[in-house]
Amino acid sequence: MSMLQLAPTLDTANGRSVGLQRVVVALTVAVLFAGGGFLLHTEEQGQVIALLAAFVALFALGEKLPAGRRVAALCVAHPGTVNLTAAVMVLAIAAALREEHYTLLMMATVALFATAAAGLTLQMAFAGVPNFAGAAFFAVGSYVAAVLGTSGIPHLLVLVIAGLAAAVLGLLLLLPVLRTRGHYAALVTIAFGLLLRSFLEVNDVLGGPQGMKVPSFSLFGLSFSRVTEIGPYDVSFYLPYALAGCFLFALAFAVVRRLEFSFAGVALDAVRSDEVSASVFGLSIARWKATAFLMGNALIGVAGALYGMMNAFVNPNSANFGDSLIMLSILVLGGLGNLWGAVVASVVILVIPEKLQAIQEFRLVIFALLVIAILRFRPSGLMPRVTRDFSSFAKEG
Amino acid sequence: MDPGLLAQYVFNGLMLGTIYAIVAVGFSLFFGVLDVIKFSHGDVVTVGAFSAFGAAGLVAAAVTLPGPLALALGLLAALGAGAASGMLIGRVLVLPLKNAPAVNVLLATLMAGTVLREVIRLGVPNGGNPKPFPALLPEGVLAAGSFSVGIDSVIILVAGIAVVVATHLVITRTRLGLAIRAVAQDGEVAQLAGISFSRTVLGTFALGSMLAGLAGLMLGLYYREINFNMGVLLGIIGFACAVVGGLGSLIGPILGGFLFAGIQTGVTVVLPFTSAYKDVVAFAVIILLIGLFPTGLIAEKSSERV
Amino acid sequence: MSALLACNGLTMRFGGLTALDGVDIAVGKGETVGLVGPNGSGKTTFFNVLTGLYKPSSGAVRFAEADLFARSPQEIGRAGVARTFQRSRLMLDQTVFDNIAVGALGRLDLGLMTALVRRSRFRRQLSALVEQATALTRRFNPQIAANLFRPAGSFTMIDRRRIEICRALIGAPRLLLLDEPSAGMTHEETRQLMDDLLAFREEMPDLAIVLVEHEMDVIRRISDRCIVLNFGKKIFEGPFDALIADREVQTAYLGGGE
Amino acid sequence: MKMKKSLSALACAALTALTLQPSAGFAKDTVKIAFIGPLTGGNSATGLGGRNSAALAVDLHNAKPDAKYTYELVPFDDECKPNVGVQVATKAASDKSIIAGITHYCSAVAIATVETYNRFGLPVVVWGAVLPEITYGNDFKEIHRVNGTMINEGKMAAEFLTKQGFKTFVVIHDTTDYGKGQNKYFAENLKPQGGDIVATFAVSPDQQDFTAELTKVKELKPDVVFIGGLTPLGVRVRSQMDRLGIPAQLAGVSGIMSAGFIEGAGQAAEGTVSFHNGAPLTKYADGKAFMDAYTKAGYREDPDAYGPFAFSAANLVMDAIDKVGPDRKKVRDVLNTTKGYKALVGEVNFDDHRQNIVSANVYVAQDGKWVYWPDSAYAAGTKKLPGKTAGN
Repeated sequence: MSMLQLAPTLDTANGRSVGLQRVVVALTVAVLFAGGGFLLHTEEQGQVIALLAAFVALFALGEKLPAGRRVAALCVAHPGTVNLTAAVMVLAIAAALREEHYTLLMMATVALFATAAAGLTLQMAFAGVPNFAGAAFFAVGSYVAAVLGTSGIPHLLVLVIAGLAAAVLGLLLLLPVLRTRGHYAALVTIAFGLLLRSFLEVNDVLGGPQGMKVPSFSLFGLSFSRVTEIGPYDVSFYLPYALAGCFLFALAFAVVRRLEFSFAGVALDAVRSDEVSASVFGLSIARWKATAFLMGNALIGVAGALYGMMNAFVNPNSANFGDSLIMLSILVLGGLGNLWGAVVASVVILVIPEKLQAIQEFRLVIFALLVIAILRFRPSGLMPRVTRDFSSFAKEG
Repeated sequence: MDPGLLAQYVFNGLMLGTIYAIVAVGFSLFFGVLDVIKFSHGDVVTVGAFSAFGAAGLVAAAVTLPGPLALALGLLAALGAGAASGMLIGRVLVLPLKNAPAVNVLLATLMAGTVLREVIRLGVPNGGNPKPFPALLPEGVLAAGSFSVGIDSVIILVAGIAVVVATHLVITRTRLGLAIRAVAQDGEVAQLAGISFSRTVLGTFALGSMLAGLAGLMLGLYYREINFNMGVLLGIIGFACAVVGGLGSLIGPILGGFLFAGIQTGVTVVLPFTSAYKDVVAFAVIILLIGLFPTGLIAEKSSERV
Repeated sequence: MSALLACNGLTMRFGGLTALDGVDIAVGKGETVGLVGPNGSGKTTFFNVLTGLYKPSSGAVRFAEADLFARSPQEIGRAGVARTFQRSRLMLDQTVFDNIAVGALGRLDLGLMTALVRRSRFRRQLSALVEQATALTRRFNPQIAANLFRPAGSFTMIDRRRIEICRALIGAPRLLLLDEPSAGMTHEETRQLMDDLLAFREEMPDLAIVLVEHEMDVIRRISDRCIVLNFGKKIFEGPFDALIADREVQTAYLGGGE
Repeated sequence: MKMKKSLSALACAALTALTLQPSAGFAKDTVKIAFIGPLTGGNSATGLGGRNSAALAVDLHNAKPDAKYTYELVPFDDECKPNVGVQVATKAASDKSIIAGITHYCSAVAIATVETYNRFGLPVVVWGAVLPEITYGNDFKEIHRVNGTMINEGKMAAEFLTKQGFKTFVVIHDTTDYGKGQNKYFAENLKPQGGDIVATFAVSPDQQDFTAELTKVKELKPDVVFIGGLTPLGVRVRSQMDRLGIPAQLAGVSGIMSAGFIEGAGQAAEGTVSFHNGAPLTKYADGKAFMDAYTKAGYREDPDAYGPFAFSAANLVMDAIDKVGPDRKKVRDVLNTTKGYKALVGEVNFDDHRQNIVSANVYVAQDGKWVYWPDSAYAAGTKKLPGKTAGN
């Protein structure tokens, strides 16, 4: 909150200091991404722990110190600089780690789960429609990729169809989801996830429990899994996946961002926070919940399709409740409605347990305690959603 | 169909339904007082089962106990451990988070469940493997034609139904019950009337979790096998029963429990060779029912003021 | 001239309870009607029926020549009926502007294409709305207008009430329903708010207002005509002075235990 | 302001990290081998038993005075989830310091990861997964397997059970590929032997209550209930059969042949028959030594049914590396041609699909232990299988 109250004072800054502000923002983002890239890559337990400590310290500084709060407020005030720096840093990290298969695989995984989290953001953070079956819709995307991937349909189109398929399947749930609220709607999605998984496993049409092989993603005839070099450089075949994943996330980010900063976004917030007053002011609750639910599932489906193509297989276990909870944890830990938070939380949830292989069978319990600690002491997530502020848009227009 | 077998199916369904109902009632109680879903509830069942197992097993290893004494010991352990873990989770996680979004509480308690589960798996020797639960009830079989049922099963079923009735009495006849109902109706007003909010909430958590611990003991006695994972699916099913029946009510979850058990048993009877689809059918029915009765079969009172 | 709003025999039953019992209420263009009555007499229920939140059991509702009986809240809202709530229903963590914008959403372009692709169109609408919101809030309190992009939760109770009224007014309604605007405020604050409303009233002579209020002082100052409900029935209709003198009203209040 | 602080924090971090790195300079080169299996979740008992056994093999090997290299076992948790499996497989395989792997118990994970190992050229020896396609479904030179497949088990089960005079069967299998596969190979082999499957129930692996299915079984009165699933399923079915008074013989695949089954089912386990493609520890020349060393090492978990295979796989891999040095390609070629290798689990001979040729053995639960059938009181005739006393 405090960072927002600083924002108006920043607006009065003159042109030259705006340039300086941008530099500060760019450097901050660059350092954060560099640290993140290093965290993805390093396997030394000491370095992992030191990096984590550094991140915690950095976050604490950003909140406790006035200077830190100022920098944080600057980042909020210059989203364009943040996004541009982030894009450059992602490319730089990808270039630097171009041969590191595992790091790139994790990078792509983080990007795709964050994309799915963007879908959940539309549903849960904006419209307030709970979705406890994220992994199920994700798996639907993968299955569509498996079925259509070899059919000769261009793979870009397959991604789109996967999104549509997930949305259409979501239609089945629309009526009960719209008629209910809160925990009742949550159960509808939980039941759907369990049902879908059980069905895929029992029924052999889509490969039964063994699942299906998914062909590698290919773009304009270039199969990603055959990429071994770009120009003079040897690269991992996961490099194009990592880039495609990040690109997909960027698209999802743009969609969610633009939606948030539009009257449709205001409508969604109104519907979520108070159905009664929203309907008195002429908003159709059903329309907005349905829009968010279907769009969200479509995003999750697209991300799932690319994930399936990267992993080269899909099976019913991909749709399990535990994975849906992982997606949900990403959303809540990151901060409902903040997509950068979702990226940070994806790293925390997907990468850190992998980095902690040294603690082996104790991983799960330590991980669970970590999540509990975050929920308990930071109930609004690592990076809470920043209050939407239309003032800058209004001025430009 | 052979009436004996039919009776057998009905008995199986009743047994399953009673266990579901006991778990579901806990969900409903918590929701009633605090509007939260405590998803670690299924794992509290496991805690109860393992505590009874541990208490009965450890003592039996030291001295030979007569059956009833070992049972009483197991019962105490299950109730105590259930209540303790429930109150701990309530105190440390749920109460401090009561103003956070519902999904946070859900996630936090799910993780608490994971912790309980993992602690059992790692803490109990060879905890990853299923454990045999000692037979603490009198053995013997009652048979009539092709219907046969263990005396212990009958005892468990009767005890289970008695527990459900007792819970109803606690809620309607005791001071704790009065406090629970008052807080469920309106926490602020209850506080004005001199009812301690947090004590009532913790009391509810203790009561609901004792039920879960008891369910754990019953599961152990009935199936004679317990494992660290047994609470996961049970938790989801209990939640489903509570929601379908109507969160916050007492009769609703019981109804939901028997309904769910009925569907599962029914599918196996009617379509024995596609019984793998029984979960698909059961969850499809759940979705359908929620679509038809958006606030549960026994609708909770809408208290929204405009 | 026919009335802007005409309710005839409006009845609302909840199970065995009759909350509104054959109520006839008519409101003309530009008229301000005070709706009074003891607690539970059906005032808020009347608002809820009128705005479509409750489906009335029987009767007729005509608004601006259209039949609004048992229509959805959305339809009624779009027809030009706006309201405030007894308990504040603002989005406290959102900015004042966003809250006020909710009141205008009915006439704005909410299409996804506009949101995602045609951003310049969105920007134009946004700028226009910011101007309107600034102008509107300035009439009530310049401080609100100056801090249009701060969270609504950071304002005082009276300013929140003003924001709520602005949210109801931004959609240019023809009928404004105010549900106990004085609730939770001091006498002084209530007086200020009434001054604001009266000043605003001058500029919008066609706007009809129905006001539910317990503070007789407020009713006296603002309303052209009073209606008294008791146990869901209309027991009085007339000017304020006559109301004070009416015996039935007095018994209702004494018996109702205000 | 913040920039400086964060940079210095990062510098600090880097420094700490550097100092934390283990100092190099051992007399012998250290060679890393990966162990991958389920260390958390429902199948962790077997996974941990496998990991302990592999770790024991490494420790014993390192303790040999003439050891060429110091081996380091790097354990990974695949959580029995295919996508996690691919992640850790990629991690292990793309780590060039890891020369070979001892991988997977869960078939679904093993089948999902074969391509990863092939692509990265990491030779692996599967220590527990029994799905035939893992070795027979591809021609990847990197994939080896010391344990047998479910084909052996199914065939042996069908032959043995029919030879014992059982005629009617009910199969209860879980809906994972493990259970479905076991069902398939058992059913395929049973027909030619003249056995008759009167009902097949596919159930969810985490299903707790089987009374509905078993009541149906009671109605059908089969001679044998055959389990295609893992220990938890076996324990539940066995205990609940008793509850409903079903006298049939229980037989199951290797998935139930664990200490957990005997412990879990308690008294009721007596007389249960299982088929496993290994011989009992005591039949192995070094079985007792293994068990002694395992006990001495003080692991918290039992080695379980597949521990000896993980132990053997680890030794096989280390001996191959000793022979040709830490070079993945060379190690792979040595492993490919393994013939007559003396391992804990007996002689290892790889066929053209690098599948160890093993024959399944029959076991019976007797007096709280899994007993090699030929040595059992049942084979000697002093005890009778429960299904026989009632059914036949």
